[in-house]
Amino acid sequence: MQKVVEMKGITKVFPGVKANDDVNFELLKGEIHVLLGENGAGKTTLMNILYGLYQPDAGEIYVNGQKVNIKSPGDAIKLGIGMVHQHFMLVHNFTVAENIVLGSEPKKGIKIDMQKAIKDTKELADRYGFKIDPNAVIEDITVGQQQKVEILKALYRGADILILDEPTAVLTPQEIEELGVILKNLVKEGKSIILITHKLKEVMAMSDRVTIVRRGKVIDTVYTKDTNIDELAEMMVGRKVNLVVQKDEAKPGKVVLKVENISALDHRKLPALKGVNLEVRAGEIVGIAGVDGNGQTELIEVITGLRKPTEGRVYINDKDVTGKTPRDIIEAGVGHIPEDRHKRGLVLKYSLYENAVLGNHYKLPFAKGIMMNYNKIKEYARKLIDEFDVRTPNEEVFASALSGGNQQKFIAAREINKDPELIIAAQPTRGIDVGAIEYIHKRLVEERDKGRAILLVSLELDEILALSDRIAVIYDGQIVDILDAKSATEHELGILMAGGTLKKQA
Amino acid sequence: GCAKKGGEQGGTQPKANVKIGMVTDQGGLGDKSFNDSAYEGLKRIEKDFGVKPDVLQSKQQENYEPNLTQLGQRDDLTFAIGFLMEGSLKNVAQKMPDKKFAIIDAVVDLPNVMSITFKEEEGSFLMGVIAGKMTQTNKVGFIGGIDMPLIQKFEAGFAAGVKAVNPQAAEGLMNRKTVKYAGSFTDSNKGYELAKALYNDGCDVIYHASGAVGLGLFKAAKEMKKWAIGVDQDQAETAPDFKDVILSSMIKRVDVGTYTASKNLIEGNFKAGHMVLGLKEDGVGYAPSTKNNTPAEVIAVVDKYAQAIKDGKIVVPEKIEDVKNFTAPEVK
Amino acid sequence: MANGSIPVVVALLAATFRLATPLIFAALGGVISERSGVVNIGLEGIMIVGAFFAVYGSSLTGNPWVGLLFAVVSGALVAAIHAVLSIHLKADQTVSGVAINLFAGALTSFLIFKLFGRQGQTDGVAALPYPTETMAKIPVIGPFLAELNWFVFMAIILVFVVHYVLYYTPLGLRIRAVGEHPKAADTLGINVYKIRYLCVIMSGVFAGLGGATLSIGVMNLFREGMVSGRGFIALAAMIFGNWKPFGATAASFLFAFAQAFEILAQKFGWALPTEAYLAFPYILTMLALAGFVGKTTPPAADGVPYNKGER
Amino acid sequence: MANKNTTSSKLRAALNTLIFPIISIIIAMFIAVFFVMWAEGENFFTATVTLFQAIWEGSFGTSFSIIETLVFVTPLLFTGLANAVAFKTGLFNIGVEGQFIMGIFAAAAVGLIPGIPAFIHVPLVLISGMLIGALWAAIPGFLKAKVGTNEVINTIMMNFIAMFFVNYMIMGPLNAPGKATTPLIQDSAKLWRFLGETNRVNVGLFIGLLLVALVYILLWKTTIGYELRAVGLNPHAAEYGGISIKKNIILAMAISGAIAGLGGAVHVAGIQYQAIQLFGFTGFGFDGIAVALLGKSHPVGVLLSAILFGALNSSSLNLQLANIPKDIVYLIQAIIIIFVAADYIYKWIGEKRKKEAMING
Ligand SMILES: Nc1ncnc2c1ncn2[C@@H]1O[C@H](COP(=O)(O)OP(=O)(O)OP(=O)(O)O)[C@@H](O)[C@H]1O
Ligand SMILES: Nc1ncnc2c1ncn2[C@@H]1O[C@H](COP(=O)(O)OP(=O)(O)OP(=O)(O)O)[C@@H](O)[C@H]1O
Ligand SMILES: [Mg+2]
Ligand SMILES: [Mg+2]
Repeated sequence: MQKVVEMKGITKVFPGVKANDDVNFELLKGEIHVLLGENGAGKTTLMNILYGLYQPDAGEIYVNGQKVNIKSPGDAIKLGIGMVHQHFMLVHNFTVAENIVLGSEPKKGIKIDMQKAIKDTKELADRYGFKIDPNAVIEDITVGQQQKVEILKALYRGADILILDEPTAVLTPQEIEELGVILKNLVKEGKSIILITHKLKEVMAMSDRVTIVRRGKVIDTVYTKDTNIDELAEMMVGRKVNLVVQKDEAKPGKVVLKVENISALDHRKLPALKGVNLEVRAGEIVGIAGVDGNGQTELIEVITGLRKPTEGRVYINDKDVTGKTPRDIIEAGVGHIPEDRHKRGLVLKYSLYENAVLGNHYKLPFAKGIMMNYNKIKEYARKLIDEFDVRTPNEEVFASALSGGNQQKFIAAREINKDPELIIAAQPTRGIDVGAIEYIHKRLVEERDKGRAILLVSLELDEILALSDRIAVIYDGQIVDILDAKSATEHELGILMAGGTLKKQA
Repeated sequence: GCAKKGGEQGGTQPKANVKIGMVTDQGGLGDKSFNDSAYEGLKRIEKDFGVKPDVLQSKQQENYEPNLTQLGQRDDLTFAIGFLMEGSLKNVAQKMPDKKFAIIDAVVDLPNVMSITFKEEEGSFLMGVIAGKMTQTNKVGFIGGIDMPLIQKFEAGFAAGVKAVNPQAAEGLMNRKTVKYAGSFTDSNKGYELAKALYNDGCDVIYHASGAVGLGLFKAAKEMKKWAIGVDQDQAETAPDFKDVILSSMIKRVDVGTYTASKNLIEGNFKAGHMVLGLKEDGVGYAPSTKNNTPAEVIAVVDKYAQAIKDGKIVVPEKIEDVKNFTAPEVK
Repeated sequence: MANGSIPVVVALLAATFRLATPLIFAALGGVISERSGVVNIGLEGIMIVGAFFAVYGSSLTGNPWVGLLFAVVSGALVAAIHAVLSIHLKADQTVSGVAINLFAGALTSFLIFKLFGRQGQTDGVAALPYPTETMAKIPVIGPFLAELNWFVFMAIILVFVVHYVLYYTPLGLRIRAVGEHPKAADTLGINVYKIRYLCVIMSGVFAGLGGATLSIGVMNLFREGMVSGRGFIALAAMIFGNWKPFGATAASFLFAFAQAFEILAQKFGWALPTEAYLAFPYILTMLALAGFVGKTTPPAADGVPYNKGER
Repeated sequence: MANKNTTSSKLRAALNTLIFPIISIIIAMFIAVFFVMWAEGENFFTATVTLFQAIWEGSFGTSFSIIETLVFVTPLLFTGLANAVAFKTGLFNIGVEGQFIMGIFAAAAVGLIPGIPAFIHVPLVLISGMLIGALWAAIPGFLKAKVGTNEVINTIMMNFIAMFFVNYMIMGPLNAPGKATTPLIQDSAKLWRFLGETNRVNVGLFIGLLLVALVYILLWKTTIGYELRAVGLNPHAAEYGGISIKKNIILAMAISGAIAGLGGAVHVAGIQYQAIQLFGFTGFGFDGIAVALLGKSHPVGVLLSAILFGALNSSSLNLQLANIPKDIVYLIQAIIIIFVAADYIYKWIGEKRKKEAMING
């Protein structure tokens, strides 16, 4: 088969790290090729080089057999390369059509031909069966739709080689399935696809070949049909990984969190929660399953005091904490692993030790009066780092210097060590590799067993099913059903998450 | 009130053995006002006696004291130009009792300080007479830089002068409806707008005491073909582009002050104390270029009033409040 | 002499337009620069430089249109310093802007001395000719038009031009994208640095025009202190107007109107201290902002240097 | 062992941060030399000698110039620190100028009250300056926190309002008849001029130095500073951590304003002894922005850059006596800031070296 892309001896150095070390990679025409590796293995870097965002320090690239020099994304686009980035590259206050045509706008005189842009977008979306309103503003549409916009962007530019960097991290199972179909169709049209993902099930389902990278080096390239999940995990991490969560029967105790008839508005002042009722008991994990944007974020914000509800009450240990400040709620015994670690979880330009006490910084032994005790704080930070095996040179570096997985472990360490009665874990493993996932899952179950109440919010059904004792499904701002995790199936959850009911079937 | 060059008889005399310095205020050299004028007096001293002046310009209020100190140490006589330096000069002069100092526009009562002030109201009175006579709309205006006593002296004298010859035209000045302050001495654009507003309001002659703000007045006058009156120096000469709209300028002879004080020092008869320069002393007056745009008969009236003031028959008010009760005696 | 008083309303309106003009230019400059993601607090300094070189150009050639050209070019050059510092050298954009303000004041003061052999202010030069008489002949609005100057028209036209470019052309789409999410623009083959250079330099052109308005539009010379903080007011107008051309223009008009009104109000003879009149435009702006405008949102990447090699 | 390592690396880091500004200063001076050559038609050598000599003598060369340098350093310490505190909280307080002016007013007014013993009067004057500065800054802080209006606009506006207000007070209720000033404050309100009454340097300098330490402690050793900086760096995370954004915005502005107002009060009580009619802004507030930025908003950096700015300002006197245009001083200041702002060049060179080492190694 024809090699559409060939990367030879690629080396890329960032201050302090060799992100790619003499990497060889090839993509065949019409294949779906997965790049697999731990966080920080160098996958994104390699693809950014192919897309012209980074310049390699050594190595050569061939596209369709021709040696090329890709100096900018513009060059890559001309070579028919399109990329969907790990962090979406969408202008949030532009419309879908504007985002799609940006950089290669249809013109009428000196003016943008917006009509044509909208028409083209519509046609393109229809061709691939995407339901997308070209006039919708990005910040108003779901992540799944944003993902499609990203794909359309690449297709609009006539890409034959499509790079997708962790496209499934934020999608629902249905959306992932849809994406799988889309990719198959694209391949049928003769396009070639590079896919980066941490989800081994997808790898097995979607790909033809897999290239595994570790610490900037290629470990191997294998045919998907010749391998299995456990083998992939082992190659990726370099050790055996336990992919199944071990847990015993839950022993629920008293009610720790009680949410009564909560309603709230979202940041655009539209109703996001419409009378939510929920209870979490000590010693159990309650998972909230739902498609992104159905009120999960708002629910957590209301419970943690970051958002004022318009109606309803929240009780923690029978104490009414409705409308209290985040500090009051932390003091009431709530630990919170936030869904967006960069926005909420960390002050990236604070050292790790400063981040270690965020939320507790004013309390003994970290502060006495207004004076902080940095010796105690550093000692505490070192304890967190040791206990959770956070990979960092020391506690003095900025939080921004850590990889996402290590940042996540650090946040989990901090929140769990607050010794809270209720732990709210929102997307606790988003975008992190299997090694780190394994650890965080283990810790959450341990905390449950110590008698803590845990509210888990995740878009990953696997995670919900693996960890939860009870599963609440949220749809359109309401809890539509609560299932026992032991008997719940992915299929049932999928129906509920899409707004359907189980009663009729039963 | 014509200015005559003082002390020209000497030519190039042997170099006098004294050192003279001056400290400008924030307006600095190039202000076309008292700093420039003061410097002019010293340049004449240089020409006549060969004494080259040291000049230090002050960018901030805080510069006054070190500047004065520095020159006080170097020079025999140091001028502080501007009333804002009063406090600083007092401190410095006390520190150096054996050195001589002089201050313009303020009074510092020390044995080694000569204070030179001007009767701006007298010169402004003459401008008022011209304005009062020249106005056809019977409405005249005044533009001040910053609303404060020194500038109010100009305003009061001007209003009194207008009142003397044209009481109706003085109405707007006395109730301050045709008086505007820019809140600045540098914002010429503001001056332009203030002047346009006054002219549009029916004024046809405007007098200013507002530094560079007045440049905007001239521009507006030129555009609208109205009259303006300058201040401090003969502005028909220093701003020649506008000479055809400048009726006259109230000249404040700071140069006479600095020249006289310096000459006294050189000739060994420097005396501390308060020197008040009014019309009589030739310290204020109207510009030579007045004759270009102002009819001779008006100038004749001005001269008569000038004489009356010199003779003490008219005492020009310094404060705006006093203008209301001011009535000029009939001048023959 | 001529005696053509005009109605108060016309005078007030005309004064508002004239006073707004330099602010509009500079505020538009600010909009362009910040829309591309580069904060420009050096507007004041660029106005000063533009004002000076307008006069210098006019004085060199006797032709005020050349002065205009000088203002534009000098503004662009000073802005280019800001561009190099903040785009390529990734300087803190506030630092760079502050430096430019300091630099401009000192440089022009120095150049007056060097090029005009004077201190404090330049000689008078030919100002931009404005056909007042011809304008006055236009029916109905003639008396109003006669009160303006060429810069007023230029400013108004440019507001529409900038609005059109920003919102209806590919370039505008790209500028806004670069200011919101430079990386996204980069991944689509848009040269972020080029767009930012263009915008910052254009902001210099505009602020230079604003300066020229003061020196050869209204006046015919340059005087130290002539710009008097208008660059900062323009900055405020830009924020007030939510980083939009029409918004910034409206804010400039509001401020100018308050100032025109202040000038007019001094004649009402109210028993207020002069300083109360002088403070009026500033107080009004604060009240309007707090009362009607409230929160304004800058472009997301405003002030953030773009580093190709970073995420 | 590990401890020793970190101290020496800290020292090296401190040296590194110092090296760039020093190189910048040197480059800026040499650029200034060209302006001098141009202005004076001198050759490079004489121009260099004249300029460097004048600047040195005018700033540190004589006891008089050292004293005057310190006189200029003092207000810049306050306005620099005031700006730094705001920057650290992610705010841009262009209004330090206005808050400084309000401090001047407060001190000039409170200083007039007769019959108070000095040990009460001096603190009273200083506290009134702090309070009014804090209040003046808290207004835009409050508006930002509650209404969301941008503090940059409001502080710009309030600078002008402060100037007009204070001018009104000077010419109106507080006027010394016939003068454009307030009367001199009582002796009991004056700050001690420790080198004798005729040398203007006063204990205000030590108050400023003390404040450098206090601001450092405030920002890096207290919970208040922890919260302020967190809000400045990431308000969302701060909120998540139970830190009130609104409270801290107002607090930061008030602290910044209090420091600025204290600076104004110290200026009156130590230097001016009265408020003098303002023909324009004092400039200390705006210079404070440059001082803070040059000092990377770190108190110690502020101290060093205040000394640099103070020295340059005070040397303008000697420059003029050497017939060098006074504007050279401000050109030098501007160019220094430009070069310091461009410190990325140095970083870039450093990183490039490291990278080469890695690829080859
Ligand atoms: N812009 C950058 N600046 C500095 N270092 C970087 C940069 N981008 C990547 N790196 C380094 O390169 C290494 C590879 O990063 P990369 O983003 O390619 O990892 P990845 O395999 O995509 O990880 P993930 O699964 O988390 O997305 C990282 O360890 C990091 O140290
Ligand atoms: N700007 C940067 N400078 C230096 N190193 C960086 C930078 N950004 C990331 N890194 C490094 O990149 C590595 C992986 O980072 P990366 O952001 O890809 O992790 P991640 O798991 O993908 O996190 P996220 O979920 O935030 O994307 C880490 O080792 C980190 O040190
Ligand atoms: Mg990646
Ligand atoms: Mg990642």
